[in-house]
Amino acid sequence: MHTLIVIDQPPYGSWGGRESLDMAFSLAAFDQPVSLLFIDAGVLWLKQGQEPDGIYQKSVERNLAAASIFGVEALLAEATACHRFGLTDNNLINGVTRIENTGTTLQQYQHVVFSG
Amino acid sequence: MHTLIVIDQPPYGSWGGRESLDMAFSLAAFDQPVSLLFIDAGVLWLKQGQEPDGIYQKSVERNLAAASIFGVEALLAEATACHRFGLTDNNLINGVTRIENTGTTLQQYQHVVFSG
Amino acid sequence: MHTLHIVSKPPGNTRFRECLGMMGEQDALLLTGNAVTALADSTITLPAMVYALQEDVRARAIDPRQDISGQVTFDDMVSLTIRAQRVISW
Amino acid sequence: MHTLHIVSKPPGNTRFRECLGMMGEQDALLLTGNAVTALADSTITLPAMVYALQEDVRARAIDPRQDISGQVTFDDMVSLTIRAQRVISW
Amino acid sequence: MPADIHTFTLVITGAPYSSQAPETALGFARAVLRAGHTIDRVFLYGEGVHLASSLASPPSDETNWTRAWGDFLQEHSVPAVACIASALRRGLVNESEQKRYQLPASNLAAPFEIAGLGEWVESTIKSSVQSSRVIYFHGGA
Amino acid sequence: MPADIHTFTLVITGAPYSSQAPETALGFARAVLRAGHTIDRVFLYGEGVHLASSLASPPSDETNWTRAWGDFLQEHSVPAVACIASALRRGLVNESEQKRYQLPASNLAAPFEIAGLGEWVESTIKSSVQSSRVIYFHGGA
Repeated sequence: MHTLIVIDQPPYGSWGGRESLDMAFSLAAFDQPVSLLFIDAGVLWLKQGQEPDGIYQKSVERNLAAASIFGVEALLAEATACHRFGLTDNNLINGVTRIENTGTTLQQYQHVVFSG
Repeated sequence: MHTLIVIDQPPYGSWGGRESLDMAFSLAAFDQPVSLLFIDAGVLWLKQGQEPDGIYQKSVERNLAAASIFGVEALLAEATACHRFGLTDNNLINGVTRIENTGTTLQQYQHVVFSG
Repeated sequence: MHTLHIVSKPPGNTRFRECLGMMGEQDALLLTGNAVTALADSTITLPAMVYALQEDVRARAIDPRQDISGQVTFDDMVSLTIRAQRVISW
Repeated sequence: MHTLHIVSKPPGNTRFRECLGMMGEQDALLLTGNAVTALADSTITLPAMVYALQEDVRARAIDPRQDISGQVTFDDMVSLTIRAQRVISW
Repeated sequence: MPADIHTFTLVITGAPYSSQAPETALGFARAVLRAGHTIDRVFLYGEGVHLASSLASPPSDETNWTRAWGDFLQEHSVPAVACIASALRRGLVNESEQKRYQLPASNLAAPFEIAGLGEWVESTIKSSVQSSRVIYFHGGA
Repeated sequence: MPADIHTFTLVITGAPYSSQAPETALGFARAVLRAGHTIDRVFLYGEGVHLASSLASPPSDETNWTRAWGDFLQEHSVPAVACIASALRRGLVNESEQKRYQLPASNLAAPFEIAGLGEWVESTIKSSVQSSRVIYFHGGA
């Protein structure tokens, strides 16, 4: 059973996104198929060049770039949200698949989860 | 100096509105002029007939109906939000003043506060 | 019913709008907590199959729309989660 | 500047929209935390006087729009709160 | 187990006194047992871990949700687990974490326990069976 | 006091590890003192009271905001107060509240104190003077 974990908030302002990643990495650690879907302002997690040292947080960019190594099957991003926030091939981290119809994507997973 | 405390969330789903009322009643207890402004879904705090026993909470309707006795100068409600949520003279609690232009109202208070 | 979507956030929350935008035609919506205020919100178009937790509706003195599927108890909510092929909480 | 409006919530939050709707013409907007994502959001029209906390902008790799008043440090933020006749946090 | 008996895992991510999540989840949990189904586990995640605080002292005319949940869990022998990563960040610790991190006190209410996300993964794996469900209760802000 | 010296009250309503409010407020507080102004009080309200928990134990590579704020407050002798009503509901108590409510422990970190909304009202009254400001730091969700 494939789990889809959805992130819809920007990075760093709250801990929900980090706790979503923890869920994804835990499933992957137990060899359970899991993918991440970024929608709305959540797509900003996928932008290159994040430098959160100044707000005393760790960058999540490296974790996400290493997601496939950890066993996360796919990083999916809502195409319209990417367009809205100026995310293009040039500034998205590697390994992101943009999807046009999130509703259709959602239908494909038995287990769809928000962290909070 | 008159304080305006603004409530923009529906009742009972979170504690922010209650903590806004606590702020208003505290100012009033120290004889400081204070009014409450309800905007957006926050106007639902002002509806008659709330029965939160089933969700194990106390009704805030009585507190609000007694606001002027506690020294709160005015209960202001955004007129367009009242219209949106079907609030009329027949189902609003007593003592509510509907205002057309919240921006203009906001300009009149030196101290404008959200509880969270 | 294919999927039961449970929403607890008010209709102005982005999560509520995301849910409405991604629901399938065979899906049902269950409103809990502050989400029941959507029943009173004239700016919101709800899908055909909508349920709302009765105690949350009563708490907020919401007049349910005539056209919705109805108020449910927690017992009904349990049945809905079993009848659904899957459940998503927003 | 008459009022300094400090917003910490992202542009999809109702609070952000309420702030934009109630700002006066002499007012300035200061974006902190997740609110800085409004600078990258092509669906948001920001007022003339907009500031954003530099460290929050950098954290999120936001490319600031050319037309905004600029990124500010915490030192600048203190000055802004003093220059303003009043400050509202949303 | 007859085919019409279902097993539920409840995940609570909203805190009491900030959200209705613990209340909605408890109403649901009672209805699950009333209908003859079972609850294999309650999992607290994110803000939800605050439900397990032994120090919450709401005014006497408000419900103490830690106690209401604790009574329910004990009466029905339902295990409840707070995620350790969420709990440590938010200042929710049992005696063993108190010792490990040399903290001045512990504040985990019985019968809640602290464990890793593995417990949630286990429930997720189980829910691939048709007679099993994981239901999430989020905050309402 | 010269006319260009201002007095600030900071009100924090967002919790650490759920919001950036404590971080933004601390950056602002440091800049206030750097500019020669004063902070008469920090007031924690709502979710913000969690900042005063002595039991928060984030991973070693994350900032401990209770400690960072505690160090700042002590170094500059700035008083910080958690609202008693918010604190009791959310399980944040000092020794005297522990005794009063017969609780198993207390978890208020030094130098934070617990007091009523009267402290906030006092700051609000003071802020009617032109050289005084109350600045709120809310959560970002």
